[in-house]
Amino acid sequence: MVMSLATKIGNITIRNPMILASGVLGTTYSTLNRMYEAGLGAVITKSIGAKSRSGNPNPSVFALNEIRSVINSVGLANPGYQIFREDIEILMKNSTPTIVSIFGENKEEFKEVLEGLKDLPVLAFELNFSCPNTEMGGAQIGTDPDLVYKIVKELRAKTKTPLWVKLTPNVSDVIEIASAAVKGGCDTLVAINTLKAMVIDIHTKQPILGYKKGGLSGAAIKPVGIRYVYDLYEHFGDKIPLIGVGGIFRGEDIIEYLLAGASAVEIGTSLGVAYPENMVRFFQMKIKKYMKEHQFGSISEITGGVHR
Amino acid sequence: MVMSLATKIGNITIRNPMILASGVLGTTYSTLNRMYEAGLGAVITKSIGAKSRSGNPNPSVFALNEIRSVINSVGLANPGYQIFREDIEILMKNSTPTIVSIFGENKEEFKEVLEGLKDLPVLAFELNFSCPNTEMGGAQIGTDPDLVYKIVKELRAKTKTPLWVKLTPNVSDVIEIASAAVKGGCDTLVAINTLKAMVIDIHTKQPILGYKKGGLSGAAIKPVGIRYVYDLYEHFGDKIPLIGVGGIFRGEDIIEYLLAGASAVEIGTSLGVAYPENMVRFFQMKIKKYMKEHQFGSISEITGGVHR
Amino acid sequence: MTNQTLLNDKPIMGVIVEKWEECFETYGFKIELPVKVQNAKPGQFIMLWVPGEDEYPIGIAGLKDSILEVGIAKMGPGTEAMHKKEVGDLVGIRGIYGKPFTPPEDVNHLLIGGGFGMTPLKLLTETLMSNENKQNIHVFEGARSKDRLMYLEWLRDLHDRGKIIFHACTDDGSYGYQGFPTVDLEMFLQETETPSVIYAAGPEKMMKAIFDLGKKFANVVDMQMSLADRYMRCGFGACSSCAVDPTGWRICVDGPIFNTEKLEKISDFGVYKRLETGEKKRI
Amino acid sequence: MTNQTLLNDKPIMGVIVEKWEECFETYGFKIELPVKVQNAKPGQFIMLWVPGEDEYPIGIAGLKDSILEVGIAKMGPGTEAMHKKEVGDLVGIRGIYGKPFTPPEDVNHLLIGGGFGMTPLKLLTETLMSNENKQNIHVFEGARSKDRLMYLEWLRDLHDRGKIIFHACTDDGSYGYQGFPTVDLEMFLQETETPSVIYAAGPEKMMKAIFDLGKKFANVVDMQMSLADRYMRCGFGACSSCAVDPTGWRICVDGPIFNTEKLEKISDFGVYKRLETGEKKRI
Ligand SMILES: Cc1cc2nc3c(=O)[nH]c(=O)nc-3n(C[C@H](O)[C@H](O)[C@H](O)COP(=O)(O)OP(=O)(O)OC[C@H]3O[C@@H](n4cnc5c(N)ncnc54)[C@H](O)[C@@H]3O)c2cc1C
Ligand SMILES: Cc1cc2nc3c(=O)[nH]c(=O)nc-3n(C[C@H](O)[C@H](O)[C@H](O)COP(=O)(O)OP(=O)(O)OC[C@H]3O[C@@H](n4cnc5c(N)ncnc54)[C@H](O)[C@@H]3O)c2cc1C
Ligand SMILES: Cc1cc2nc3c(=O)[nH]c(=O)nc-3n(C[C@H](O)[C@H](O)[C@H](O)COP(=O)(O)O)c2cc1C
Ligand SMILES: Cc1cc2nc3c(=O)[nH]c(=O)nc-3n(C[C@H](O)[C@H](O)[C@H](O)COP(=O)(O)O)c2cc1C
Ligand code: FES
Ligand code: FES
Repeated sequence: MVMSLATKIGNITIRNPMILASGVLGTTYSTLNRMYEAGLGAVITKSIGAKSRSGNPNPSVFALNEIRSVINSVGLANPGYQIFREDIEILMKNSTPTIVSIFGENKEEFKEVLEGLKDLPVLAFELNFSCPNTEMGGAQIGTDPDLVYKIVKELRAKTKTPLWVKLTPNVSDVIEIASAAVKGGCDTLVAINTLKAMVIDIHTKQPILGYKKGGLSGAAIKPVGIRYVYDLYEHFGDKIPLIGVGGIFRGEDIIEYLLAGASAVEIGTSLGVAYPENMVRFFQMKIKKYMKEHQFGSISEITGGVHR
Repeated sequence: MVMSLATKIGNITIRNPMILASGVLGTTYSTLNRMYEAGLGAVITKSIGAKSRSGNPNPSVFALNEIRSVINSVGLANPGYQIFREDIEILMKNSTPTIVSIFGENKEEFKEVLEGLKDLPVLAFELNFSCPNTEMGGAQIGTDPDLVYKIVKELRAKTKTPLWVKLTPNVSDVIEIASAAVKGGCDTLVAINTLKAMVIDIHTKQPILGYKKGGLSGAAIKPVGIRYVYDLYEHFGDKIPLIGVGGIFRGEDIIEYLLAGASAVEIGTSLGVAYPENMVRFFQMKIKKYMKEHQFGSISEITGGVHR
Repeated sequence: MTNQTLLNDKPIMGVIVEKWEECFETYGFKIELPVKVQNAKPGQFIMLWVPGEDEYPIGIAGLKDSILEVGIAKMGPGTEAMHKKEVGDLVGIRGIYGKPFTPPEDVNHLLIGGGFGMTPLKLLTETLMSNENKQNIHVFEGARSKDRLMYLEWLRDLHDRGKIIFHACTDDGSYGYQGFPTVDLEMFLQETETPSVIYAAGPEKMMKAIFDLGKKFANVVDMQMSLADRYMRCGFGACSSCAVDPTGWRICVDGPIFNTEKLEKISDFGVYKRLETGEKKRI
Repeated sequence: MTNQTLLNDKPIMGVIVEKWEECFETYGFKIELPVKVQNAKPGQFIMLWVPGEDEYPIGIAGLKDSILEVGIAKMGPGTEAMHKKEVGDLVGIRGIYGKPFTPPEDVNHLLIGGGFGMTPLKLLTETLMSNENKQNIHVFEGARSKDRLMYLEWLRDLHDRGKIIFHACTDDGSYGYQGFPTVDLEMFLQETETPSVIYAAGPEKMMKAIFDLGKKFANVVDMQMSLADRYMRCGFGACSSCAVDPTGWRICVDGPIFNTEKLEKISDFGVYKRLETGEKKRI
């Protein structure tokens, strides 16, 4: 039996369904290249905005070992698109399949970043409407369906490059937000970003994170991510490709997301370790083993399997 | 130094801040009595509705060992208030400080249950607006501020017994919902109920829960619960008492919730073990040790400590 | 097979490697698990997930390394769904849950049961045979008719080989004597001089009758009964679906095996049980 | 003290049990942790949380059971906040992170550093002394002036007792010879016949100079340098703030110690580093 790990996400095809999630190992062209060479299907940059930002004060990332998770409040530290362009250009020269994650404080900033980078042959732009670690005029953009619709629609008019929308799990009704994004013309839905969270040190009676509040990623959020992808697939079926993110620590977790409805997955926390290359290898081995055992010839046959 | 574990929640005083969370060990008068005798400050019944419900098919509760958590889709199985009244009466005879958790598919059902039980000298009614395991006309009541306001207001007019509102974390803006509850006249806010979640078995390609979808409780959700209590205290200050719930596995976790702003905590998953009496003893020992070390004379001195 | 053991976790998928008709509407299954199952003791149970159908508690009838034996009697849709499973099919296992039988030394071991209650008694029989003087193991089994006697051949064979004494009876007299297993039990208790322990598993009504009988005999030093005729959801103590009054003990973790001292305190034993709604139902 | 070891987890709170002025604007601290800290090796580091203020990477200068020694040089608000901490105060520790120095056998050990780079070199000195022929340990330290030489008394004493050979220098000649530590290092390398390993920790510019120098000598069999002059957030490999070009190695997990072979591949070594925004900055 012929077996291929390649997967189609809308018009894009990547060599396997494993994508580096934004913000983990994605600050420089060099880590992105490294992770692609490690065997991932594609890589996503750290979210890039209009201006240079130092992010939030430290502590801004630490592990919660007992629940195999991480809390972070990096807060979109980035050099701004003009400077980061240099890193992207190196990636393009290297033919690294790269998705650029972009964010803005408002519609204008999103537009500025997109305009500034849209000539580059990147695989897609992932719109980060969902970072819980900054205050942009109060709530996050990703909780407001109107705003989501408007931003996607305007960006859509400006580029043919696929637009992915990354959803936050911190909403009452993800279908409402997702529908707004789809209506605006996005190509792919990505779920989920981190869960709003916080950790307090009881000895000093202080929040540990410099920003006080943060976002939870890692194994703790996997059952939540699976639920979001399942709900989205239940609603949209195969009308729009889905990408699952959250708590992938094993090949089995990737399969779980695919069965729930994802065409690909993004992996963050579990690659933020000393030997990410080994992790990628284990993931790949496990996916192959599963496909062989269950006689799947392609990833698309697994996608949404639990709904059938 | 005199040290007291007693805590005031509005007009109510209980002997210590540990309350049994609804749905865990709360199906019968006998487990509720047992847990009070184990040393808790008060106990909350399983959520009780207007009619008898068998809940969702099994599997409906299982552990996720790696993240010290549980997923459940019990779905408000209960005998209806008319039958459960008998169990409450035994609790009242035993002077067990009992909070009755009530739910309804709509305002009328909430009213019916309250009317049917309000003559009993219970400590409070906890309004469960937040169970993710049933479909009540689509979304959960707890995501709709108008509905929350109206229900609380009507119930408020019918009883002097304190009304607690249990909030769901599956919302875009918890302050909006909480404000509606406060405006309606509730006495105490309780956060959080379970997170929307799901687990799929990749071998059989089936959701494991009989209801497919469920709610996540346990250690995985503690950083989320802390964040909610912190955000609520940040907004309401000491204007309304808060109760923290979610992932308490140790005395330290209780302190963390108190510092975040809680006047008491509810404990579920970690008491659903073979020896809950031991857990309660460990919790109590740890709280006392902490109070001694930090020279706290009362729980109220700890409450909200991280905001000072 | 990994080195993992069976923890309280989501179901671990096992594959059915053997299936046989044990008796009328009752099938035996051997299920191979991808993990080692250590230290399962008679009276403990697992939660069996029939994917897409149901999950319920099932006693452990036997265990060797990673192969689990269960016996499943048809009761309703959930057990029927399992009866349709064939060799090669996957089922989910959670556990091991519950407190086991705790047989003391130097006593008559009187095992009495009926229906699916025989499954933990099978493992108990095996365990006792490997530890104790065989002459002292008595198994009393009752059923409506011969074709409903579980493990009949196995028990008869042990009896013939002098390893246990098997007392069988049926309502219709089609095998053993006609009547209830309590008849032979009472007779035996009247005759024996040795201290005896009764281990019972079966319908709660029957266990209550045995309990009342046993209390009349001074030489019955303990009774250990499996309260397995009750509704369970979680199996590990979280939901309290299986709680008994007035103690608040949960059958899944404080039992399912309770001894005389504890049974005395369970006022609903043989009187009522709780349905899945929490409502009481007379037994 | 529990039996736990220091894991990659949220900060564990330790109490400052000793504080001393080590040299100009540099304090030494001993911090007692509630857990055992096992297997910390020279070159590894921890993340130090000054509650409510900042968190940053700090090298391990010493370690005995649950007592950690660090040396902190004033650089900005974060290190200043630590300088204000007193005995009895609590600070948070995460770690142990990073790859250590890996000294081979039978070579000259040439430790060279300046500023806070001396902290890992202190632990390395101790480790080497307990394992190797003392005659082969040379420590080269440079600073602006005598009052800025870290561990001066300790190193001088070791030198006097013949345990190491200490080569000190200052910019202003207030102690040792006037000039850079590379002067003495070069002299030593010209004279020695034995294979030598250079261990360097300090400002990256200085390390680059040492690296270029070392490459000229065939008897320098390896150079191991601590790239500790870079920005870090997580310390365990997640954020890539500390990554170097073009390899994508992260200093926190793939380093901070890199050997000659690796340093050759790091094109930004001594050229530029990334700021907290990710922007490049010339060194
Ligand atoms: C500790 C324990 C050990 C058991 N061991 C065995 C065994 O080894 N072999 C065996 O055949 N049976 C055993 N049972 C009983 C078995 O769990 C039920 O027969 C089974 O759940 C019936 O499900 P059903 O869908 O076929 O029947 P249903 O039609 O759903 O119900 C029929 C009856 O089965 C019982 N039942 C239903 N669901 C449950 C549930 N979730 N938990 C407990 N009881 C339930 C109720 O009394 C109900 O009235 C055991 C039960 C317990 C509590
Ligand atoms: C692996 C490693 C080991 C270190 N060991 C020691 C040590 O043992 N003793 C010691 O005194 N110092 C050590 N440092 C340096 C120390 O982390 C910085 O001096 C400290 O972070 C400065 O913080 P600040 O707020 O005082 O200064 P700031 O004013 O914030 O910054 C001054 C300079 O310090 C550096 N810096 C600031 N924040 C960080 C950060 N989060 N991570 C890394 N560098 C930063 C930058 O180069 C910056 O330009 C080490 C650094 C690394 C990477
Ligand atoms: C340190 C860190 C930084 C992150 N930064 C970003 C970011 O800049 N943009 C973004 O969209 N998501 C960011 N995320 C979220 C991840 O992309 C991902 O959605 C989330 O971590 C869940 O996946 P995981 O459990 O595999 O990590 C970050 C996560 C972590 C842990
Ligand atoms: C098995 C189970 C049943 C539950 N049933 C209810 C319920 O009926 N009503 C309710 O308000 N919360 C219910 N909950 C939620 C808990 O009360 C609590 O909010 C949640 O589990 C988080 O706390 P924990 O992490 O300490 O368990 C249930 C939780 C579990 C695990
Ligand atoms: S089955 Fe849930 S407590 Fe026993
Ligand atoms: S500091 Fe985060 S990867 Fe090194």
